[in-house]
Amino acid sequence: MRPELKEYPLDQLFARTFQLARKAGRATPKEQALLLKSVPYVSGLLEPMLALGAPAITFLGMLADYYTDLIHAKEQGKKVVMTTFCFDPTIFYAFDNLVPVTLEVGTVITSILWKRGAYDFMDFCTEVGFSETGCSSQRGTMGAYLAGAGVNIDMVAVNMGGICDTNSNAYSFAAQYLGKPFYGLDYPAELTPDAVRDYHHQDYRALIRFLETHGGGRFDIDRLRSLLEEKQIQDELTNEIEELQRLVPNPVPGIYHLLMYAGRYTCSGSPTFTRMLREMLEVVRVNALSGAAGLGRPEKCRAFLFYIDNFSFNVGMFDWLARNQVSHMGSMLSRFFPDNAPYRREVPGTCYTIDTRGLDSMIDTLADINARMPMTRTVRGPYDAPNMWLEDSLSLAKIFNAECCIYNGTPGCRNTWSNVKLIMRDLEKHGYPTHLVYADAFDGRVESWETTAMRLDEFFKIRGLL
Amino acid sequence: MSIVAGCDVGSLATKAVVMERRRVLAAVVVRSGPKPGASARDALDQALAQCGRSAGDVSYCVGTGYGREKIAFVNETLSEISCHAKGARFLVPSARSVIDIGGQDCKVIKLDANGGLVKFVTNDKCASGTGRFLEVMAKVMHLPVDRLGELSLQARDPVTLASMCTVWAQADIIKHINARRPAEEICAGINTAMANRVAMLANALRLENDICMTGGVAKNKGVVHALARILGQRIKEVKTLDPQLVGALGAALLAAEQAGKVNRKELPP
Amino acid sequence: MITAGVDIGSTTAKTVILQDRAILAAAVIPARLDPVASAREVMDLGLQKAGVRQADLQRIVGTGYGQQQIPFAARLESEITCHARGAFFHHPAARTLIDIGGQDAKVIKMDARGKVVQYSYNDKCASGTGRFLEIMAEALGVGLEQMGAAGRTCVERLSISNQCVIFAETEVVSLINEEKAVGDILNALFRAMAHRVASQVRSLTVEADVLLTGGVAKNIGLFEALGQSLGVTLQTPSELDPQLNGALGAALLGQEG
Amino acid sequence: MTALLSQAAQSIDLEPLRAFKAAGGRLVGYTCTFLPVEVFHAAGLVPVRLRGIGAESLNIADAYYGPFVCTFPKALLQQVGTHHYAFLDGAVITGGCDGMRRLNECWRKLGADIPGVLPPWFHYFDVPHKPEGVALSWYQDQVRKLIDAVQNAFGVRIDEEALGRAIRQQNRVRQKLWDLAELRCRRPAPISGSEAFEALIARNVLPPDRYLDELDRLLATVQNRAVPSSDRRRRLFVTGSICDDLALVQQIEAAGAVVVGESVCYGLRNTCALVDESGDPVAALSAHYLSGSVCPRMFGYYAERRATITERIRQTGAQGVVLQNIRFCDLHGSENGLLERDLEQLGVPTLRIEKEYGALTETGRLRMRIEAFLEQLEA
Repeated sequence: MRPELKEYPLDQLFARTFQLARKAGRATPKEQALLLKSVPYVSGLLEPMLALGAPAITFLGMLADYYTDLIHAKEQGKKVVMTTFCFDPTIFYAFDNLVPVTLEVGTVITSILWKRGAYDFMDFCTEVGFSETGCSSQRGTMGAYLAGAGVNIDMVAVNMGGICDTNSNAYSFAAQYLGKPFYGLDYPAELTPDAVRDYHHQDYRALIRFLETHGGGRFDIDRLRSLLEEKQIQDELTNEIEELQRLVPNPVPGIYHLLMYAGRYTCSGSPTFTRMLREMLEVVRVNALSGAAGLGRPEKCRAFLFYIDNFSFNVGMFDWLARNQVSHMGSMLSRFFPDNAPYRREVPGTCYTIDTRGLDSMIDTLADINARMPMTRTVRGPYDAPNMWLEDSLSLAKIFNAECCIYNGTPGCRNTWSNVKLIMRDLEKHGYPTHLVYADAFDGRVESWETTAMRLDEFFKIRGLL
Repeated sequence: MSIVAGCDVGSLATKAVVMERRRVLAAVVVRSGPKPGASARDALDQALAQCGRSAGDVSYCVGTGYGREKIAFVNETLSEISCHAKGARFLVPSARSVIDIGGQDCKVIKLDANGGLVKFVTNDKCASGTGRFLEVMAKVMHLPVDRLGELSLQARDPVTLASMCTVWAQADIIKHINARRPAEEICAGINTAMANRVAMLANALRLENDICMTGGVAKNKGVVHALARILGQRIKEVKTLDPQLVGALGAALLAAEQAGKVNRKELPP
Repeated sequence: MITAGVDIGSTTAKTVILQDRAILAAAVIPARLDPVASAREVMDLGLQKAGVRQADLQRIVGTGYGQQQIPFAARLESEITCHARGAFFHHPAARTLIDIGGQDAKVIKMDARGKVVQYSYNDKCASGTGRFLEIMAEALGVGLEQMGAAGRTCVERLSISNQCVIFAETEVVSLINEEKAVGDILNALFRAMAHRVASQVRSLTVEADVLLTGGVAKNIGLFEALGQSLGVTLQTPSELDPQLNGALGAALLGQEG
Repeated sequence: MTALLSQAAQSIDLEPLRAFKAAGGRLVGYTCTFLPVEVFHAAGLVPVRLRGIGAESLNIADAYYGPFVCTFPKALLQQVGTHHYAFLDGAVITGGCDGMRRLNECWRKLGADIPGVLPPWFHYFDVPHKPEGVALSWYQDQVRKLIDAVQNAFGVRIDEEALGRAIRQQNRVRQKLWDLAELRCRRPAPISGSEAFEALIARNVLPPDRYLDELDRLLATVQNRAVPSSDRRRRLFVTGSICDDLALVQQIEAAGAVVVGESVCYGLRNTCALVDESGDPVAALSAHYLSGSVCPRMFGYYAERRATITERIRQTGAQGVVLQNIRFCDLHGSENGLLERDLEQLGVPTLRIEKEYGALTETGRLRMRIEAFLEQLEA
């Protein structure tokens, strides 16, 4: 890594950028232009974000708070927990002294906002011994924390084995490299048997003991209850948005998926996240009433992304879909399986219920939620087993009336690349034209966006979708 | 007067250096033919002819490089790592690090204060940090490979290559050509991509100053400058000898050491 | 009606000029640095051979890597569509088409009416593409045209395994250094490349007739190795230079409006 | 050296397996160190650890697995697809890592496409990613489920007594392998690394009775072998990702070194301790096999693994360590990065090598690295 990069703390840059962006959202156009000038690192992508209006501005503010809390954690006597996107952070907020930092979210932000993408941090991981073929979604910011160009973390707690080796491996490497305690929740290959449920619940309790031991803080039951109650509201709002997404045309703007899951990965249970969802629902309702598509143009096709939907460098994938009048019907990252989701009928008996009656029921709830996080639920077992990748993809594609499926991921993902050819064959058999993107969603050096876009053009045209 | 020789049979070029008392008498580079033994013979014969000596004058010869096993006339073979380290230290006595980029290999070598080999890394993962990368790219650009360096120094706004892979990067280059980006900017992009890749290997060893660069690619100023910038360290250039010859030079120096040992043994007490 | 198809690839530029459904002329040139120049040059050559003027052409359809750079193309079509169209024209029984170009290998499955059902590109790593052979030909000092026949059979069965073109080249250099016979090395290369392409075809399931097009279809060594690896008898156009298939398809699409 | 051990290390098709099969015996393939093989021994079955050696291309496997996946499971699937494992009566897949656990789906789909390559019994063995707490009892349940499944599939009975016998027999094997390891610690070593590695690999594929005989013979030969009084060869230790590639050890030794120990799958790994012979055999097996000190798939247990490896390096008197991994094996790729840092801090030089699996490796490039490493150790 270039020596000068180690001099700028990454999370401080995030905090400053988002603080300014929040201000810019409230400013007049003239003030806005002036403010944007003072964030030289961003590659001009804040502008289109601001153009999205209220929900995006709330989102930027939410991230400003998230990173501000992070950089002030130490002076407030708090401990920083490094975690992964597929881990619900509610439990950290239920402690009085824990602040989470989610690597993947940082990677996406870095690659979207920074001119040089997250390459320097990725390469730094390799320089200190981490495998270069490991998942780029962690490497993108892990390098900053390993290099000391980020806040000092105190411990690592993640969803691990059974879901994604390369992800677990990155966190286990980071913990070891930095000499910090590590706890990984483990997941058997099945989801629904009682024994598995029991496993989740017991393992989760051991996690809480770990957080108590190494954080030294207090776990507050009232705080947990109010967080879960807020989560309940958030789930209901999300469900309403998703219910409306079934309409033709789909009134939900595609980029909302990114804001919704990024919010959930970082700020689950926070009132700001609730506000963002309300603002989104308002926009979606207006669209639905007027029969307008969330695309901002007439809808010509509906695509389901059966893995990841973001694309490095820019929001290329969302952008491409919108420009070509293709509605984004969600990805694996944007499904959480609460028991009132519109797709619950398609996946009976596999969703979670929020139960705030007592401490035990709340902990069980958290464990159940965590066991259904993106990837944790879907790719833990054989892809063709009940409730796994194929069934989930088919049910979601069906309920949202998708007309085609797209795989977009990262070469670091051994788990999906080991069976993506098989699931593609099955999706095709079920009548879904299916496209395989060979790019890296976080590292533009693997395949250029132009090539990816050219292949998308070709796919939609040749398969008669556009 | 007895002389020593070093012979380095690389994948693309074969090099021979003839020395007498730590002084280079002759040095030759020939293109590697299909028979490495024959290429080596040819290179050494040319070098001997250059300094007017014959094969019988050579008291000790060390072979190195990919084809070293096939050289019939050597007394001993040693790896390129040892030879490059030796040669580099001879030319730049303060060198603690050597970056050698050959046709199909990239090696980063760390030395102690006495020139002893401490550690080395090579490119196992990807071929994009090798001379071949530059050759393939130059071919796409319809340029001779030795023009890449000087051209790139004139670039103001280098292109960024999206792909690191030697083969896929070609598609990128074509894209930039089609977008009518000036040749020097594309060349600079190629050199920077190469330097980034090499820097990753180099950083893994936490290199110490002085850094010396050897191998054919060291002649490409664009790569050398980019690499120095990325590493944030100065790179000492080899000025007195073609950097491609450093491996053969090191082999000759090691031959001289061996010859010395042999001679001492032969002398009566 | 006279139409032309122009296919600007990464290594060659091709054109086919059709009058109704008959080929008036065809031309292939090595790609120039400037794709606009390639397009112009190959078009002029084609027109000259056909003895017509550009004004006589009712429609010019462009395809290939450099299609955006064909200033005179009235319409652009993807390579997949063009190749499928070309194949259906000269080999209507083809259900699987393998086209190996300079930068990529395409497998296209078609129905009885020539419609594209599914298609795929090669997995990352270019060891199944024309560029692979070019680089190897250079490493071995063998002409591209001669290499097919030279590596058709082997005396000693060697193996080349690396999927990275450059590392595979290192393997070739090692084999040269071991003084292995060029024919045996070539044969090993063909098998390695055939295996890469075969696995790509298998991902979509193989259905006869299987047609091979692209410049490498003329390489007899590879042609046979691929047939063997797939366990099928490959077909290739007999009347047409197989690397013209894309340009032919483009010209045919021009005929169809 | 015994011819059978050597053959077993280099071939899938082995005479003792053929003979066992011809006499009505049944063979079960398996894929991972975390599987308690005693269960099969107790059932009178012979477990055969699956290998991809000899696969010259991946033209079948690549149609199922995607790119960016390690060549070990691919080579294995290729051998399955080319009928090299047609002799299996059953197979157990274990979620060792993501690539290996997907062998489950890839093999089943391959079986649907190519008749005769899917054995009649096909079982998935779910191993947790940590050795303690709820994970341990889960693992015990999995072992019980495996026992039930084997009993049902093969119409056999596996009782405590049979399990006890199998454990005692494997403990004898373990003991002898430690004797062998101790011999290698002698200076100079009376046995080459290649010869010892053959014996280690063979353990995974031969019927246990035959194997014990061969091992005894080997030990007797080596114990009585005359060794030169001095040995200038450098002593190396090999660790990292899965390795049943005898050629790698041979190549290292051809460069003028002697491999005095290795911690790799197929090697000594899971024989660190003996299985408790008293009490409930399932509990004893579980405690033994579910270990954090064996494989980086057990996330968060690096310190245990490092301790085991450094101790063995110390015992063997190795002067350098070769950290090898197959390309795309991130688990070992990263662990090797940590080991490189930590071993060098202890003054042990290391060489990191990334390569393809087995025969797919390009050896010319490898040779230069090994030779240079030995020259580094000389300096």
